[in-house]
Amino acid sequence: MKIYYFAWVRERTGRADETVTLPEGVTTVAELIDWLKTRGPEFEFAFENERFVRAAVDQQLVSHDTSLKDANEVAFFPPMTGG
Amino acid sequence: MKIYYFAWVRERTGRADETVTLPEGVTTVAELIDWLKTRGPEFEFAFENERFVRAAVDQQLVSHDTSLKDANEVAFFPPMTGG
Amino acid sequence: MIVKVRIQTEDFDVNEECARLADGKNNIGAIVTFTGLCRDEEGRLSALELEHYPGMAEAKILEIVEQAESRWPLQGVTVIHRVGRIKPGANIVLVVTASSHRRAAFEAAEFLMDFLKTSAPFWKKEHPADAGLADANTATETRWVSAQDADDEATKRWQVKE
Amino acid sequence: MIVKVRIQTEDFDVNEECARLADGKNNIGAIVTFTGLCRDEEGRLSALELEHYPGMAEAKILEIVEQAESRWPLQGVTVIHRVGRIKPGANIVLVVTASSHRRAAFEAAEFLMDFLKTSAPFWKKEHPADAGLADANTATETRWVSAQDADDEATKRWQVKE
Repeated sequence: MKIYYFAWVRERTGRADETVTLPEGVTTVAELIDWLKTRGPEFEFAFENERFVRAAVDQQLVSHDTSLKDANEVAFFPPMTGG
Repeated sequence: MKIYYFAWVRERTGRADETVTLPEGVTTVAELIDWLKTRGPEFEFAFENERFVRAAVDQQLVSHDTSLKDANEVAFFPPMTGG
Repeated sequence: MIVKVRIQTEDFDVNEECARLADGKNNIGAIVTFTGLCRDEEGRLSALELEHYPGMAEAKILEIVEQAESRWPLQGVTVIHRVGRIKPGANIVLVVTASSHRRAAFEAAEFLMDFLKTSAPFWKKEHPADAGLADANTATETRWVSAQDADDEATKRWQVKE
Repeated sequence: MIVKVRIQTEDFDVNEECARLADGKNNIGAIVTFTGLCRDEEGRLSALELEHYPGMAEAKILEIVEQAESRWPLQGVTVIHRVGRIKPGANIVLVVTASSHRRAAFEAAEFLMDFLKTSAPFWKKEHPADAGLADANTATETRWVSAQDADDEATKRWQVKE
Protein backbone atom coordinates (compact mmCIF):
# COMPACT_ATOMS: atom_id res chain seq x y z
CA MET A 1 0.00 0.00 0.00
CA LYS A 2 1.20 3.50 -0.82
CA ILE A 3 1.37 6.09 1.94
CA TYR A 4 1.73 9.83 1.32
CA TYR A 5 2.67 12.50 3.84
CA PHE A 6 2.05 16.22 3.34
CA ALA A 7 3.07 19.54 4.96
CA TRP A 8 4.40 19.18 8.52
CA VAL A 9 3.50 15.48 8.63
CA ARG A 10 5.88 15.02 5.68
CA GLU A 11 8.57 17.14 7.34
CA ARG A 12 8.31 15.23 10.62
CA THR A 13 8.32 11.75 9.09
CA GLY A 14 11.13 12.86 6.80
CA ARG A 15 9.51 11.37 3.71
CA ALA A 16 6.92 12.35 1.10
CA ASP A 17 5.75 8.81 0.37
CA GLU A 18 6.58 5.16 0.86
CA THR A 19 5.20 1.74 -0.04
CA VAL A 20 4.41 -0.55 2.90
CA THR A 21 2.98 -4.02 3.40
CA LEU A 22 0.41 -3.85 6.16
CA PRO A 23 1.20 -6.26 9.02
CA GLU A 24 -1.45 -8.69 10.26
CA GLY A 25 -3.97 -6.94 12.51
CA VAL A 26 -3.71 -3.47 10.93
CA THR A 27 -7.19 -2.99 9.41
CA THR A 28 -8.10 0.67 10.12
CA VAL A 29 -6.49 4.09 9.76
CA ALA A 30 -6.07 4.31 13.56
CA GLU A 31 -4.33 0.94 13.64
CA LEU A 32 -2.07 2.04 10.78
CA ILE A 33 -1.09 5.15 12.78
CA ASP A 34 -0.37 2.99 15.86
CA TRP A 35 1.84 0.71 13.78
CA LEU A 36 3.64 3.64 12.06
CA LYS A 37 4.46 5.09 15.49
CA THR A 38 6.34 1.88 16.38
CA ARG A 39 8.69 2.47 13.43
CA GLY A 40 10.72 5.27 14.98
CA PRO A 41 10.74 8.62 16.83
CA GLU A 42 10.10 10.57 13.59
CA PHE A 43 6.72 8.80 13.29
CA GLU A 44 5.98 9.23 16.98
CA PHE A 45 6.66 12.94 16.48
CA ALA A 46 4.48 13.19 13.35
CA PHE A 47 1.52 11.51 15.05
CA GLU A 48 2.01 12.81 18.61
CA ASN A 49 -1.29 14.70 18.36
CA GLU A 50 -3.30 12.31 16.25
CA ARG A 51 -6.41 14.44 16.25
CA PHE A 52 -4.54 17.13 14.30
CA VAL A 53 -3.67 14.67 11.56
CA ARG A 54 -6.23 14.24 8.79
CA ALA A 55 -6.34 11.01 6.79
CA ALA A 56 -7.46 10.29 3.24
CA VAL A 57 -8.04 6.79 1.89
CA ASP A 58 -7.88 6.62 -1.89
CA GLN A 59 -8.09 10.43 -1.95
CA GLN A 60 -11.28 10.59 0.15
CA LEU A 61 -11.07 12.36 3.50
CA VAL A 62 -12.02 9.81 6.18
CA SER A 63 -12.21 9.46 9.97
CA HIS A 64 -9.54 7.44 11.75
CA ASP A 65 -11.87 4.49 12.38
CA THR A 66 -12.20 3.87 8.63
CA SER A 67 -11.31 0.43 7.29
CA LEU A 68 -8.29 -0.01 5.02
CA LYS A 69 -9.91 -2.91 3.16
CA ASP A 70 -9.16 -2.58 -0.58
CA ALA A 71 -7.28 0.67 0.03
CA ASN A 72 -4.52 1.45 -2.50
CA GLU A 73 -3.42 4.78 -1.14
CA VAL A 74 -3.48 6.42 2.29
CA ALA A 75 -2.43 10.02 2.96
CA PHE A 76 -1.74 11.88 6.19
CA PHE A 77 -1.73 15.68 6.46
CA PRO A 78 -2.67 18.64 8.69
CA PRO A 79 -6.01 20.50 8.36
CA MET A 80 -6.15 22.16 4.94
CA THR A 81 -5.16 25.80 4.59
CA GLY A 82 -5.58 26.51 0.89
CA GLY A 83 -7.42 29.25 -0.94
CA MET B 1 -33.56 77.39 -13.81
CA LYS B 2 -32.19 74.49 -15.85
CA ILE B 3 -34.35 71.42 -16.42
CA TYR B 4 -33.00 68.10 -17.69
CA TYR B 5 -35.01 65.18 -19.03
CA PHE B 6 -33.67 61.65 -19.33
CA ALA B 7 -34.67 58.34 -20.95
CA TRP B 8 -38.36 58.12 -21.92
CA VAL B 9 -39.14 61.42 -20.18
CA ARG B 10 -36.64 63.02 -22.59
CA GLU B 11 -38.13 61.19 -25.56
CA ARG B 12 -41.68 62.20 -24.63
CA THR B 13 -40.94 65.86 -23.98
CA GLY B 14 -38.82 65.92 -27.11
CA ARG B 15 -35.95 67.72 -25.42
CA ALA B 16 -32.90 66.84 -23.31
CA ASP B 17 -32.81 70.14 -21.41
CA GLU B 18 -34.14 73.66 -21.33
CA THR B 19 -33.83 76.82 -19.27
CA VAL B 20 -37.04 78.17 -17.76
CA THR B 21 -38.08 81.02 -15.53
CA LEU B 22 -40.41 79.71 -12.88
CA PRO B 23 -43.78 81.50 -12.90
CA GLU B 24 -45.17 82.95 -9.69
CA GLY B 25 -46.67 80.24 -7.46
CA VAL B 26 -44.45 77.39 -8.63
CA THR B 27 -42.47 76.54 -5.50
CA THR B 28 -42.28 72.72 -5.41
CA VAL B 29 -41.40 69.89 -7.77
CA ALA B 30 -45.09 68.90 -7.95
CA GLU B 31 -46.08 72.43 -8.88
CA LEU B 32 -43.34 72.51 -11.52
CA ILE B 33 -44.76 69.32 -13.04
CA ASP B 34 -48.28 70.80 -13.03
CA TRP B 35 -47.00 73.89 -14.79
CA LEU B 36 -44.94 71.93 -17.35
CA LYS B 37 -48.07 69.91 -18.22
CA THR B 38 -49.83 73.12 -19.25
CA ARG B 39 -47.12 73.73 -21.88
CA GLY B 40 -48.29 71.14 -24.36
CA PRO B 41 -49.36 67.55 -25.03
CA GLU B 42 -45.75 66.31 -25.09
CA PHE B 43 -45.44 67.36 -21.44
CA GLU B 44 -48.83 65.93 -20.54
CA PHE B 45 -47.65 62.65 -22.10
CA ALA B 46 -44.30 62.69 -20.26
CA PHE B 47 -45.94 63.27 -16.90
CA GLU B 48 -49.19 61.31 -17.43
CA ASN B 49 -48.17 58.91 -14.66
CA GLU B 50 -46.39 61.28 -12.33
CA ARG B 51 -45.58 58.59 -9.80
CA PHE B 52 -43.32 56.88 -12.37
CA VAL B 53 -41.30 60.04 -12.84
CA ARG B 54 -38.40 60.54 -10.45
CA ALA B 55 -37.10 64.04 -9.73
CA ALA B 56 -33.67 65.31 -8.72
CA VAL B 57 -33.02 68.83 -7.45
CA ASP B 58 -29.41 69.90 -7.84
CA GLN B 59 -28.53 66.25 -8.51
CA GLN B 60 -30.16 64.94 -5.32
CA LEU B 61 -33.06 62.54 -5.70
CA VAL B 62 -36.09 64.13 -3.99
CA SER B 63 -39.81 63.57 -3.45
CA HIS B 64 -42.29 65.63 -5.44
CA ASP B 65 -43.23 67.80 -2.46
CA THR B 66 -39.69 69.16 -2.27
CA SER B 67 -39.21 72.93 -2.43
CA LEU B 68 -37.48 74.51 -5.42
CA LYS B 69 -36.08 77.34 -3.31
CA ASP B 70 -32.46 78.07 -4.37
CA ALA B 71 -32.59 75.22 -6.93
CA ASN B 72 -30.32 75.65 -9.95
CA GLU B 73 -31.07 72.39 -11.70
CA VAL B 74 -34.04 70.03 -11.77
CA ALA B 75 -34.06 66.70 -13.58
CA PHE B 76 -36.90 64.31 -14.45
CA PHE B 77 -36.38 60.66 -15.32
CA PRO B 78 -37.80 57.14 -14.92
CA PRO B 79 -36.68 54.77 -12.14
CA MET B 80 -33.02 53.94 -12.63
CA THR B 81 -32.04 50.77 -14.45
CA GLY B 82 -28.25 50.85 -14.49
CA GLY B 83 -25.69 48.28 -13.43
CA MET C 1 -8.57 54.01 0.34
CA ILE C 2 -8.01 54.12 -3.42
CA VAL C 3 -11.22 55.02 -5.22
CA LYS C 4 -11.72 55.17 -8.97
CA VAL C 5 -15.08 55.94 -10.56
CA ARG C 6 -15.39 56.20 -14.34
CA ILE C 7 -18.26 56.55 -16.73
CA GLN C 8 -17.05 55.81 -20.23
CA THR C 9 -17.99 54.42 -23.61
CA GLU C 10 -14.82 52.31 -23.88
CA ASP C 11 -14.53 48.76 -22.61
CA PHE C 12 -12.46 47.90 -19.52
CA ASP C 13 -9.87 45.25 -18.67
CA VAL C 14 -10.67 43.35 -15.47
CA ASN C 15 -7.10 42.20 -14.89
CA GLU C 16 -5.73 45.71 -15.35
CA GLU C 17 -8.19 47.11 -12.79
CA CYS C 18 -7.34 44.37 -10.27
CA ALA C 19 -3.62 44.96 -10.76
CA ARG C 20 -4.08 48.71 -10.32
CA LEU C 21 -5.72 48.22 -6.89
CA ALA C 22 -3.10 45.69 -5.77
CA ASP C 23 -0.12 47.61 -7.17
CA GLY C 24 2.58 48.26 -4.58
CA LYS C 25 0.42 46.93 -1.75
CA ASN C 26 1.30 43.81 0.16
CA ASN C 27 -1.59 43.73 2.60
CA ILE C 28 -4.50 43.02 0.23
CA GLY C 29 -5.72 39.47 0.71
CA ALA C 30 -8.82 39.51 -1.46
CA ILE C 31 -10.01 41.17 -4.64
CA VAL C 32 -13.56 40.61 -5.83
CA THR C 33 -14.79 41.78 -9.22
CA PHE C 34 -18.28 41.91 -10.61
CA THR C 35 -18.74 42.31 -14.34
CA GLY C 36 -22.25 42.93 -15.66
CA LEU C 37 -22.68 41.91 -19.28
CA CYS C 38 -25.29 42.58 -21.94
CA ARG C 39 -27.53 39.55 -22.48
CA ASP C 40 -29.33 39.00 -25.77
CA GLU C 41 -32.51 37.80 -23.98
CA GLU C 42 -32.82 34.64 -26.10
CA GLY C 43 -31.88 36.45 -29.28
CA ARG C 44 -34.52 39.15 -28.77
CA LEU C 45 -31.91 41.92 -28.40
CA SER C 46 -29.46 43.41 -30.87
CA ALA C 47 -28.06 45.95 -28.39
CA LEU C 48 -28.62 47.93 -25.22
CA GLU C 49 -28.27 51.68 -25.17
CA LEU C 50 -27.17 53.20 -21.89
CA GLU C 51 -27.94 56.78 -20.94
CA HIS C 52 -26.81 58.55 -17.78
CA TYR C 53 -27.12 61.86 -15.95
CA PRO C 54 -23.60 63.34 -16.17
CA GLY C 55 -22.40 64.77 -12.89
CA MET C 56 -25.09 63.19 -10.74
CA ALA C 57 -24.09 59.67 -11.88
CA GLU C 58 -20.47 60.10 -10.75
CA ALA C 59 -21.53 61.81 -7.49
CA LYS C 60 -24.08 59.11 -6.69
CA ILE C 61 -21.59 56.31 -7.31
CA LEU C 62 -19.05 58.04 -5.04
CA GLU C 63 -21.74 58.33 -2.37
CA ILE C 64 -22.46 54.58 -2.60
CA VAL C 65 -18.73 53.84 -2.46
CA GLU C 66 -18.42 55.97 0.69
CA GLN C 67 -21.26 54.03 2.29
CA ALA C 68 -19.47 50.77 1.47
CA GLU C 69 -16.23 52.16 2.88
CA SER C 70 -17.96 53.00 6.17
CA ARG C 71 -19.36 49.47 6.48
CA TRP C 72 -16.43 47.27 5.44
CA PRO C 73 -12.65 47.50 5.85
CA LEU C 74 -11.77 48.20 2.23
CA GLN C 75 -8.43 49.12 0.69
CA GLY C 76 -9.68 50.00 -2.75
CA VAL C 77 -12.83 50.28 -4.85
CA THR C 78 -13.16 50.73 -8.61
CA VAL C 79 -16.45 51.30 -10.40
CA ILE C 80 -16.57 51.62 -14.18
CA HIS C 81 -19.94 52.03 -15.88
CA ARG C 82 -20.13 52.08 -19.64
CA VAL C 83 -22.65 54.18 -21.55
CA GLY C 84 -23.71 54.28 -25.19
CA ARG C 85 -24.57 51.32 -27.40
CA ILE C 86 -23.53 47.91 -26.05
CA LYS C 87 -23.84 44.60 -27.93
CA PRO C 88 -24.87 41.27 -26.38
CA GLY C 89 -21.90 39.57 -24.77
CA ALA C 90 -20.14 42.89 -24.11
CA ASN C 91 -19.36 44.40 -20.72
CA ILE C 92 -21.64 47.01 -19.13
CA VAL C 93 -20.35 47.56 -15.62
CA LEU C 94 -17.38 46.63 -13.45
CA VAL C 95 -17.09 46.77 -9.67
CA VAL C 96 -13.79 45.85 -8.00
CA THR C 97 -13.30 45.70 -4.23
CA ALA C 98 -10.03 45.04 -2.42
CA SER C 99 -9.72 44.12 1.25
CA SER C 100 -7.58 42.16 3.68
CA HIS C 101 -10.53 39.83 4.17
CA ARG C 102 -12.54 37.95 1.61
CA ARG C 103 -15.93 38.37 3.26
CA ALA C 104 -15.58 42.16 3.28
CA ALA C 105 -14.60 42.20 -0.40
CA PHE C 106 -17.54 39.96 -1.38
CA GLU C 107 -20.15 41.81 0.66
CA ALA C 108 -19.00 45.27 -0.43
CA ALA C 109 -19.07 44.28 -4.12
CA GLU C 110 -22.57 42.90 -3.80
CA PHE C 111 -23.72 45.97 -1.87
CA LEU C 112 -22.25 48.30 -4.52
CA MET C 113 -23.98 46.42 -7.34
CA ASP C 114 -27.35 46.37 -5.57
CA PHE C 115 -27.25 50.12 -5.06
CA LEU C 116 -25.83 50.91 -8.50
CA LYS C 117 -28.84 49.13 -10.01
CA THR C 118 -31.39 51.18 -8.11
CA SER C 119 -29.75 54.46 -7.05
CA ALA C 120 -27.39 55.60 -9.78
CA PRO C 121 -28.95 57.59 -12.63
CA PHE C 122 -28.48 55.22 -15.58
CA TRP C 123 -31.17 53.98 -17.96
CA LYS C 124 -31.13 51.07 -20.37
CA LYS C 125 -32.95 50.94 -23.67
CA GLU C 126 -33.35 47.68 -25.56
CA HIS C 127 -32.85 47.59 -29.30
CA PRO C 128 -34.71 44.57 -30.71
CA ALA C 129 -32.85 42.05 -32.84
CA ASP C 130 -35.13 42.41 -35.85
CA ALA C 131 -35.39 46.19 -35.96
CA GLY C 132 -32.80 46.41 -38.71
CA LEU C 133 -34.35 43.68 -40.80
CA ALA C 134 -37.95 44.81 -40.97
CA ASP C 135 -38.97 48.06 -42.63
CA ALA C 136 -39.49 51.16 -40.57
CA ASN C 137 -43.24 50.63 -40.14
CA THR C 138 -43.20 47.03 -38.94
CA ALA C 139 -39.98 47.02 -36.92
CA THR C 140 -40.37 46.05 -33.30
CA GLU C 141 -39.93 49.18 -31.26
CA THR C 142 -37.09 49.94 -28.95
CA ARG C 143 -38.10 49.68 -25.30
CA TRP C 144 -36.85 51.25 -22.08
CA VAL C 145 -36.02 48.61 -19.49
CA SER C 146 -38.36 48.78 -16.50
CA ALA C 147 -37.05 48.90 -12.97
CA GLN C 148 -37.23 45.48 -11.34
CA ASP C 149 -38.94 44.91 -8.00
CA ALA C 150 -36.29 42.27 -7.33
CA ASP C 151 -33.60 44.95 -7.52
CA ASP C 152 -35.44 47.12 -4.99
CA GLU C 153 -35.78 44.10 -2.73
CA ALA C 154 -32.04 43.40 -3.10
CA THR C 155 -31.16 46.82 -1.71
CA LYS C 156 -33.42 46.36 1.31
CA ARG C 157 -31.35 43.55 2.79
CA TRP C 158 -28.52 46.03 3.41
CA GLN C 159 -30.62 48.15 5.73
CA VAL C 160 -28.90 48.46 9.08
CA LYS C 161 -31.10 47.19 11.89
CA GLU C 162 -31.32 49.73 14.71
CA MET D 1 -21.66 24.27 -17.88
CA ILE D 2 -18.05 25.14 -18.74
CA VAL D 3 -15.72 24.01 -15.95
CA LYS D 4 -12.00 24.64 -15.78
CA VAL D 5 -9.89 23.56 -12.80
CA ARG D 6 -6.15 24.10 -12.83
CA ILE D 7 -3.39 23.74 -10.27
CA GLN D 8 -0.29 25.50 -11.54
CA THR D 9 2.82 27.39 -10.52
CA GLU D 10 2.25 30.13 -13.15
CA ASP D 11 0.25 33.27 -12.53
CA PHE D 12 -3.18 33.81 -14.12
CA ASP D 13 -4.86 36.67 -15.96
CA VAL D 14 -8.27 37.57 -14.53
CA ASN D 15 -9.50 39.29 -17.69
CA GLU D 16 -8.50 36.34 -19.86
CA GLU D 17 -10.38 33.92 -17.62
CA CYS D 18 -13.51 36.12 -17.64
CA ALA D 19 -13.34 36.44 -21.42
CA ARG D 20 -12.94 32.67 -21.79
CA LEU D 21 -16.16 32.02 -19.85
CA ALA D 22 -18.09 34.71 -21.74
CA ASP D 23 -16.69 33.82 -25.16
CA GLY D 24 -19.38 33.14 -27.76
CA LYS D 25 -22.15 33.30 -25.14
CA ASN D 26 -24.77 36.03 -25.15
CA ASN D 27 -26.80 34.95 -22.15
CA ILE D 28 -24.31 35.57 -19.34
CA GLY D 29 -25.38 38.58 -17.30
CA ALA D 30 -22.89 38.39 -14.46
CA ILE D 31 -19.31 37.30 -13.92
CA VAL D 32 -17.85 37.36 -10.41
CA THR D 33 -14.18 36.78 -9.73
CA PHE D 34 -12.39 36.25 -6.46
CA THR D 35 -8.63 36.63 -6.36
CA GLY D 36 -6.79 35.60 -3.20
CA LEU D 37 -3.42 37.32 -2.80
CA CYS D 38 -0.39 36.73 -0.61
CA ARG D 39 -0.22 39.29 2.25
CA ASP D 40 3.07 40.16 3.89
CA GLU D 41 1.45 40.23 7.37
CA GLU D 42 2.88 43.63 8.27
CA GLY D 43 6.25 42.85 6.73
CA ARG D 44 6.62 39.60 8.67
CA LEU D 45 6.52 37.44 5.52
CA SER D 46 8.95 37.10 2.64
CA ALA D 47 6.91 34.42 0.87
CA LEU D 48 4.30 31.71 1.15
CA GLU D 49 4.98 28.20 -0.04
CA LEU D 50 1.99 26.22 -1.23
CA GLU D 51 1.90 22.44 -1.24
CA HIS D 52 -0.93 20.26 -2.52
CA TYR D 53 -1.99 16.63 -2.86
CA PRO D 54 -1.88 16.02 -6.62
CA GLY D 55 -4.90 14.15 -7.87
CA MET D 56 -6.99 14.62 -4.76
CA ALA D 57 -6.74 18.41 -4.99
CA GLU D 58 -8.18 18.51 -8.52
CA ALA D 59 -10.85 15.91 -7.67
CA LYS D 60 -11.90 17.76 -4.52
CA ILE D 61 -12.19 21.09 -6.32
CA LEU D 62 -14.33 19.47 -9.04
CA GLU D 63 -16.53 18.00 -6.31
CA ILE D 64 -17.01 21.47 -4.75
CA VAL D 65 -17.75 22.93 -8.21
CA GLU D 66 -20.40 20.24 -8.77
CA GLN D 67 -22.01 21.13 -5.46
CA ALA D 68 -22.11 24.79 -6.49
CA GLU D 69 -23.59 23.83 -9.86
CA SER D 70 -26.38 21.90 -8.14
CA ARG D 71 -27.25 24.90 -5.94
CA TRP D 72 -27.05 27.83 -8.36
CA PRO D 73 -27.87 28.31 -12.06
CA LEU D 74 -24.30 28.68 -13.34
CA GLN D 75 -23.03 28.85 -16.89
CA GLY D 76 -19.36 28.54 -16.13
CA VAL D 77 -16.88 28.10 -13.28
CA THR D 78 -13.10 28.47 -13.32
CA VAL D 79 -10.85 27.65 -10.38
CA ILE D 80 -7.10 28.19 -10.60
CA HIS D 81 -4.96 27.47 -7.54
CA ARG D 82 -1.27 28.26 -7.64
CA VAL D 83 1.33 26.16 -5.81
CA GLY D 84 5.01 26.68 -5.04
CA ARG D 85 6.63 29.82 -3.68
CA ILE D 86 4.49 32.97 -3.83
CA LYS D 87 5.67 36.47 -2.90
CA PRO D 88 3.60 39.08 -1.02
CA GLY D 89 1.32 40.94 -3.40
CA ALA D 90 1.16 38.02 -5.84
CA ASN D 91 -1.92 35.97 -6.72
CA ILE D 92 -2.64 32.65 -4.97
CA VAL D 93 -6.09 31.59 -6.11
CA LEU D 94 -8.75 32.60 -8.63
CA VAL D 95 -12.42 31.66 -8.68
CA VAL D 96 -14.63 32.83 -11.55
CA THR D 97 -18.38 32.21 -11.73
CA ALA D 98 -20.66 33.11 -14.63
CA SER D 99 -24.44 33.20 -14.45
CA SER D 100 -27.46 34.96 -15.91
CA HIS D 101 -28.08 36.45 -12.48
CA ARG D 102 -25.75 38.40 -10.27
CA ARG D 103 -26.86 36.92 -6.96
CA ALA D 104 -26.12 33.37 -8.17
CA ALA D 105 -22.66 34.39 -9.40
CA PHE D 106 -21.83 36.13 -6.10
CA GLU D 107 -23.10 33.35 -3.84
CA ALA D 108 -21.48 30.56 -5.83
CA ALA D 109 -18.09 32.33 -5.81
CA GLU D 110 -18.27 32.84 -2.05
CA PHE D 111 -19.37 29.23 -1.51
CA LEU D 112 -16.48 27.94 -3.65
CA MET D 113 -13.93 30.01 -1.73
CA ASP D 114 -15.25 28.95 1.66
CA PHE D 115 -14.98 25.28 0.74
CA LEU D 116 -11.64 25.62 -1.05
CA LYS D 117 -10.20 27.02 2.18
CA THR D 118 -11.31 24.10 4.31
CA SER D 119 -11.85 21.09 2.04
CA ALA D 120 -9.24 21.11 -0.71
CA PRO D 121 -5.87 19.54 0.14
CA PHE D 122 -3.57 22.56 0.04
CA TRP D 123 -1.20 23.74 2.74
CA LYS D 124 0.53 27.06 3.23
CA LYS D 125 3.93 27.55 4.79
CA GLU D 126 5.14 31.01 5.80
CA HIS D 127 8.70 32.07 5.10
CA PRO D 128 9.67 34.87 7.49
CA ALA D 129 11.02 38.14 6.14
CA ASP D 130 14.28 37.98 8.12
CA ALA D 131 15.20 34.32 7.53
CA GLY D 132 17.74 35.19 4.89
CA LEU D 133 19.32 37.98 6.90
CA ALA D 134 20.03 36.26 10.23
CA ASP D 135 22.43 33.35 10.55
CA ALA D 136 21.14 29.79 10.55
CA ASN D 137 20.86 29.54 14.34
CA THR D 138 18.94 32.73 15.00
CA ALA D 139 16.80 32.86 11.87
CA THR D 140 13.09 32.89 12.54
CA GLU D 141 11.76 29.52 11.50
CA THR D 142 9.36 28.84 8.72
CA ARG D 143 5.88 28.05 9.99
CA TRP D 144 2.93 26.09 8.62
CA VAL D 145 -0.23 28.18 8.60
CA SER D 146 -2.83 26.84 11.05
CA ALA D 147 -6.39 26.19 9.99
CA GLN D 148 -8.67 29.03 11.05
CA ASP D 149 -11.83 28.44 13.06
CA ALA D 150 -13.34 31.37 11.15
CA ASP D 151 -12.92 29.42 7.91
CA ASP D 152 -14.70 26.39 9.37
CA GLU D 153 -17.49 28.69 10.56
CA ALA D 154 -17.70 30.20 7.07
CA THR D 155 -18.45 26.82 5.53
CA LYS D 156 -21.21 26.09 8.03
CA ARG D 157 -23.47 28.86 6.79
CA TRP D 158 -23.91 26.97 3.50
CA GLN D 159 -25.50 23.98 5.22
CA VAL D 160 -28.90 23.31 3.72
CA LYS D 161 -31.61 23.42 6.33
CA GLU D 162 -33.76 20.28 6.16
